[in-house]
Amino acid sequence: MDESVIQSKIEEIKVLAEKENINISKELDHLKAKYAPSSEDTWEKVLLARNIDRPNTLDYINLICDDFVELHGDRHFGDDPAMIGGIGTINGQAVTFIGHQRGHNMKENIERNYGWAYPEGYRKALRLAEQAEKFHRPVVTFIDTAGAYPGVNAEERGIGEAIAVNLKKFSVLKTPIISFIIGEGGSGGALGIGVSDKIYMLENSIYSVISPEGFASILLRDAERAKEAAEIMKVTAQDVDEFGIVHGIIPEVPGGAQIDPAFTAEEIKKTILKDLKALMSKTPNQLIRYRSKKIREIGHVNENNAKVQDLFGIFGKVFGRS
Amino acid sequence: MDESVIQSKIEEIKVLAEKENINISKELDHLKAKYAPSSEDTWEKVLLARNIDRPNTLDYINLICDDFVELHGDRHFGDDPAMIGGIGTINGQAVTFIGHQRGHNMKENIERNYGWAYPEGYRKALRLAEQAEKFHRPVVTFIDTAGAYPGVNAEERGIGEAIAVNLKKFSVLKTPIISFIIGEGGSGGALGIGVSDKIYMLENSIYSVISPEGFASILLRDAERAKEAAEIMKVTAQDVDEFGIVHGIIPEVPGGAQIDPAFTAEEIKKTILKDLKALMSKTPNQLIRYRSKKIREIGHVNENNAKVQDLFGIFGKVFGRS
Amino acid sequence: MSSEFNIGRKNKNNSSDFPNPFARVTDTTCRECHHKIKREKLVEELQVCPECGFHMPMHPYDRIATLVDEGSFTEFSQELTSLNPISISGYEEKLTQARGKAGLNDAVVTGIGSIDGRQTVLGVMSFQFMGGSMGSVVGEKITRAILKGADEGLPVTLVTASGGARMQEGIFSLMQMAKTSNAAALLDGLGIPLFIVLTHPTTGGVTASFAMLGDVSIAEPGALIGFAGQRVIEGTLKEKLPEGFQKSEFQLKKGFVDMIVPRAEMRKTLSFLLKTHESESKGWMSR
Amino acid sequence: MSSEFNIGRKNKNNSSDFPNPFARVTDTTCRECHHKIKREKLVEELQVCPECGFHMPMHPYDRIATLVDEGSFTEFSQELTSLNPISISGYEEKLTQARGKAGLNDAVVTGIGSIDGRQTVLGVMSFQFMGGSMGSVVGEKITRAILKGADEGLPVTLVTASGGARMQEGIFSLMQMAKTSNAAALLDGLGIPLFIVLTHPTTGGVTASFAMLGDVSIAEPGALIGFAGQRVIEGTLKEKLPEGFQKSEFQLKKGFVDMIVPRAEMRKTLSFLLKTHESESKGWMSR
Ligand SMILES: [Zn+2]
Ligand SMILES: [Zn+2]
Repeated sequence: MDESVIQSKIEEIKVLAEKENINISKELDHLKAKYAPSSEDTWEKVLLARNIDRPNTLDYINLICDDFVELHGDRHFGDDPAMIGGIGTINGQAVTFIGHQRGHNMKENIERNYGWAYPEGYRKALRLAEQAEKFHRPVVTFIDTAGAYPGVNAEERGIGEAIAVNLKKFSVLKTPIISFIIGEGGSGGALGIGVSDKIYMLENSIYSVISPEGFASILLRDAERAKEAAEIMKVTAQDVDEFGIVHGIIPEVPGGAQIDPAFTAEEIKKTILKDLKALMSKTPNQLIRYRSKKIREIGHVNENNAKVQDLFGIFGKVFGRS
Repeated sequence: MDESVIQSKIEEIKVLAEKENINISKELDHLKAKYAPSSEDTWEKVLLARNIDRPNTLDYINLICDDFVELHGDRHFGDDPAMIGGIGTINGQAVTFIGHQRGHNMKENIERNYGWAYPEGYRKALRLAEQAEKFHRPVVTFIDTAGAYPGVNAEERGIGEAIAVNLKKFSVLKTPIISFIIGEGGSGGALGIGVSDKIYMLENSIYSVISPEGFASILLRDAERAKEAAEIMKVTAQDVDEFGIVHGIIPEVPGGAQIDPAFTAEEIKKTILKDLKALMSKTPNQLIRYRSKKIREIGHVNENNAKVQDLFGIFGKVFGRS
Repeated sequence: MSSEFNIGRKNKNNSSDFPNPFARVTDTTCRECHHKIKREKLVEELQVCPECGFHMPMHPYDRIATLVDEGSFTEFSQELTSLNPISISGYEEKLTQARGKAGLNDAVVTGIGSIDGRQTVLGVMSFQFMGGSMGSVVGEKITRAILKGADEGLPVTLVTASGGARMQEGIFSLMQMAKTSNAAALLDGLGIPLFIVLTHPTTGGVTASFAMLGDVSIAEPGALIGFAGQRVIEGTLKEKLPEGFQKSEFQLKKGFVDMIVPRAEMRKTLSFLLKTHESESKGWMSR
Repeated sequence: MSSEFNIGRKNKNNSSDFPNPFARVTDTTCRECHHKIKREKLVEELQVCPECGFHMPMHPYDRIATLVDEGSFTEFSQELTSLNPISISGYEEKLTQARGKAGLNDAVVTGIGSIDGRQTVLGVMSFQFMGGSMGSVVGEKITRAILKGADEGLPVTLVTASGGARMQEGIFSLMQMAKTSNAAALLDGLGIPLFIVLTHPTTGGVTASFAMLGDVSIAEPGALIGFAGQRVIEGTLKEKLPEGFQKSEFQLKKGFVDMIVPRAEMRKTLSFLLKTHESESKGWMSR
C-alpha cells in the first residue's frame, strides 16, 4: 500500500468522522502527516527550514519537558542568547538540553542574533555538556543556525577555536548525545553542537557545508543562483539521510512543523526516549567507540583504485577491549 | 660560631685576597650573603620586595634555564603580558615556568601592567599548568604581584572566577609544583599561581592577604599608617616562614637580589633541582594527597576549647590507599 | 545576646527545636528605597522589600528555615571558634561582640538538611558576623561541609554572603581560599554536585574561591557579586563604574551565574537541582 | 606534471630519493611588496621575501625538506585520491588539473620523519592544491596521520594551509572537521602531543577543527588565520576590519597561538618541543 492510498483512506475517514460529529481530526492530521509524501522541491524546503514561525529550540523544550530550568553563561566572557541550554526532565528522566535559539519576530531575532552564536555560545554549550557528563545526564542538542556569527568580535574571541574544541570534546563525551537539526544546519556553526551518537533531521530541515547563497556566489559565480545551488549541494533531510550521515528523519505535518509544533515535538520526544533506552545501556567506552567509528567512516576516497577504510587498530589502543 | 663572626672572617679573607691580587670577591660576596643577618626592618623589606630593579620572572628564567621558549595566550580572550609562561630546561630537565611579570622601568611596567594580571593571565597560567600535567612536566611558578588587577574589565571577565578555578585545579594538578615568591605576594592575585607542593619566599619578599596600605586604610583607618600595618600583619618571609606556611627562605645578597641576581638565581635553581628529585619520585596521588593535607592544615581554630584537625576520613575515599 | 537566639543555641543538636524562623526580625526601613515595613509583612515576604524587591541579608537560621524540610536540619561544627593567629590586638573583643550581635560563633552555619526529602549538606554564611569575612573558622567549616558531602556522597549547597577575607587573621585568612577550593576540587573528583547560592553581598576572597566553583551558581536578584571592591576600582584607578556593575544581573550577562532566582522560589529551584542531580541516575554508567 | 615532481613520485617509499628541495622554485615577484627575487636567493631564504619578510606558500615537499633530518622522511597514504561523493559536475576535471599543477594527489602530504633524531608524524598541507581545501582525502589523511601517532606513540606535527572545506564534496567535507577533531581527541586521551604550525593562509573549516587543537600552536609571521573570510565579514555585515585583523600577530595578542616563529627557526623550535615533550620524561609517573 503506497502513501497516496493511505492519504485517500485518511481523507475518507475524516469525512465520515465529520458526518458523525466525532472530533478525531487532529489525530487524523497526524496520521496524514506521517504518511504525507515529502515535498519534492528543494528550495521550498530551504524556505521552510528558515521559516520564522517554525518552532525553535525553546518551543520544543517546552513541549517536550515536564520541567525545565535554563542555565546561563560560559564562565569566561558572557552569556550568548543565540545559544541556550539547561536541564529538563522528560517523563522524569533528567536531560541536558543545548540549542541554537532563533526568534519568531524581528525583536526576538535581534535579541537572539538570528541564532548566529558567538564563541561564548559554543563555550557555554561545552560547559553544559561537560556538566551533563559529570553527572551522567544525557545530552540533547537542537541545531538551528545559518552558521556561527561571521563578525569581527567573534573572530577576536576565537570562533574557530571554540567550534574546534567542541568537535573534539563532544566526540569523546562520556554520556549519550542525541541531536536534531530542526531548521537550518549551516556549516561549522551547526556541527559545533552536532557531534553525537544519534543525529536526526526534521523533514523540512537542511544541512550543508555552506549556505546555498554562499555556494552559488563562490562556485557558480552568481549569488542569485542559490536555488540551483541548493539542488546541486543536496542539502535536504532526504539527501543527507541517503548519504548515511544522519540516523533518520522526523516527520512534520504537511506545510511544515509551524502548523502543528506539538506533533513534531511528540515525534522528537518519542525518538529521544527510544534512543536513550538503547544508549543508556552502553558503557561510556562503548558510546565513544561507536561515535568515533561512525565519524571515522564518513568520506569517499579510494587508494590504488579500491575504496578503503583503515582504522590502524587505534580504537583498541584508545578504548581497551571493553 | 654565629653569623657576625662569619661575616668578619669573610671580610678578613677579602682584604687578604685583594692584597694578593686574587680575584675571589664574587665568591666571597656569595658566602657573605649566605650568612648575612636578615634586615630587621619590616618596611625596608616591603620596599625591597617592590624595588623596580629587583630581578623579575623572566630574569630568573633566563638565569636558570639552559633554553626557554615562551608560550602565549589563554585560548579564549587574549595574551596577558603581566603573566608569562613557557617551557624551559634546567640541566636538561624540561620544566613549565609560570610567573607574574613586572618591568624594570616605566615603559616596561606599562606594557606589563605592573604585574597586575587580568583573568586571561590566570587562565593562561592554568592552560600551561594543565599542558605540563598532560606531559608530566613539573611546574615552577614565580609570584611577583601586588594583586590581580582591580579594574572594571577584570571584573567583567571574571577575575574572581579565574583565581578560584586556579586554586581548585592547581591543588589537584597531577604534576609537581614549586613556587617562589620573588617580590610582592599580594592577596588572591599571588595565591592564584601559588598553590604548590613546595613554596619558598625570597629573603626580601613579602606575602600578605591585603597590601599594608589597604590594611592601614581599612583596619587602622589611615592609609598613611602602612608601615605600622606591615608590622602588625607580619608579612615578611621570616614571619610567614615562622607560621609554617612556606617551606623555606631563599637567600639574597645584602642589599637585595638586584645587587647580584645570579646569586639568588643559583639558589633557586639548586632548590628546584633538589625538590624535583624528591617530588618526581612520588605518584600523582601521593603529590595531591600531600598537597591537599598541607593546605587543609592551615588555620587556627578550636572546638570545645581544644585545637582540632578533623579530616573526616575523606582522603582515603578520594585517593584510594595508594 | 537575644533570647530568640538562645532558643536555637540551647537545642543545637536537636533539629525539632530549631529556632523559630524570623524570631529576630523586627519592623524595618528598607535600606534601598526607605520604605517602612512591618515585621509581619517582612516575614511573609521572606525579608524581601515589597516595594523595591531588595533582598535583605538574612540570619542563617532564618534562611535555613526557608529552604529545608521542617525539622530536617542538624547543625555540625557549631562549637568551632577562632584563635588569634597573628596576635592582632582587639581581635578577640571584636569576635565576642560579633558573637553577641549575630548570635553565632562565627560567620557560617553548617549542617545537613533535606529539601523535599532529598538530603544536602548546607552551609549558610552570615553577613552580620564581621561582614561575613572568611578566617580560619569559616574556612574550616566550609571545608568540613564540602568534605562531609564527599564523605557521605551528599550534594553540597553553600549560601554565600561575605565581604572577603578576614584581615585580622592575616596570611591565614588568605590560605582559607586555597583550603576551601581544594575541598571543592576533591568533591568534584568524586562527581558530587556543589550548588552555590550567591546573596548580597559576596565579594573578595570568597568570590575568588569556593563561591565561584559551583556546578550550578544561583544568584538572588540585585546581589553585589565581585572580587575587587567598588571603592578600590573607583578610587585607586579612577575608573567609572558602569550601570549595575557587579550586580547579579551583570554577572548573569557576563556569564558567571547560571540563573537569578527570587528568594521565594529558591527552595523550589534547589529541589529541582537536587532531583536532577540524584546519584541513582549514575546507575547505568560504570565509572 | 613537472619532472621534479616525478622524481619524488617514482620513489615514493624510498626516503633517500626524496625530491630535490626547492626544485620547483623559480624566479619570483613577491606578491606583497612586488620585489623581484632570483631563484637562488629565494631558496636560500626558504621562500621568505628578503625585502618585506612575506612568508610565501611552500610546496609540501620543500617544507618537509626544511624541517626533517635528511633522508628521514617516509610518506604514507600517498595514493589516496578523491571520489565525487555528491556528483558535482566538473569536480573530477578540477582534481586532475590540481594534481598536475601541484604535483600531488591531494592537498596534504603525510608521513613520518625525524628532527634532530626524534621521530614525528608529519602532515603538511598545500595551498596550491585547490586552495588547500579539506575534502574526504585531506580529512582521511590528517586523521590517519593523527591516529598513526596514537598507534605508534609518536608526536604529531601538522603544518596547515587551507581556504577551508572543499565545497565540491558538500556535507562530506563538513564531516571531515568532526573526523579530524575526533582523531585529535583520541590522541589527546593517550597523552601524545599535537603540534600545529599555522601558515598563510589557514581559514574556514580547517581553523574550526584540527588547526586549533594543538597542544602547542606556532604561527609563521604574517599568516592569515581565521574562521570567517574577510570578504564575508566586510561584505555581509558591513563591519570594518581592524588593522592586522586575523594575522598571526593579531592571533598571538588574542591568545590563540603560542608563538610566532620565522621559517628559518621553525626546525629548531620544533626540535625543542619534541625534546621537551619526550615520553621518557613520563617514566617517573604511573598513569
Ligand atoms: Zn525597598
Ligand atoms: Zn616582499
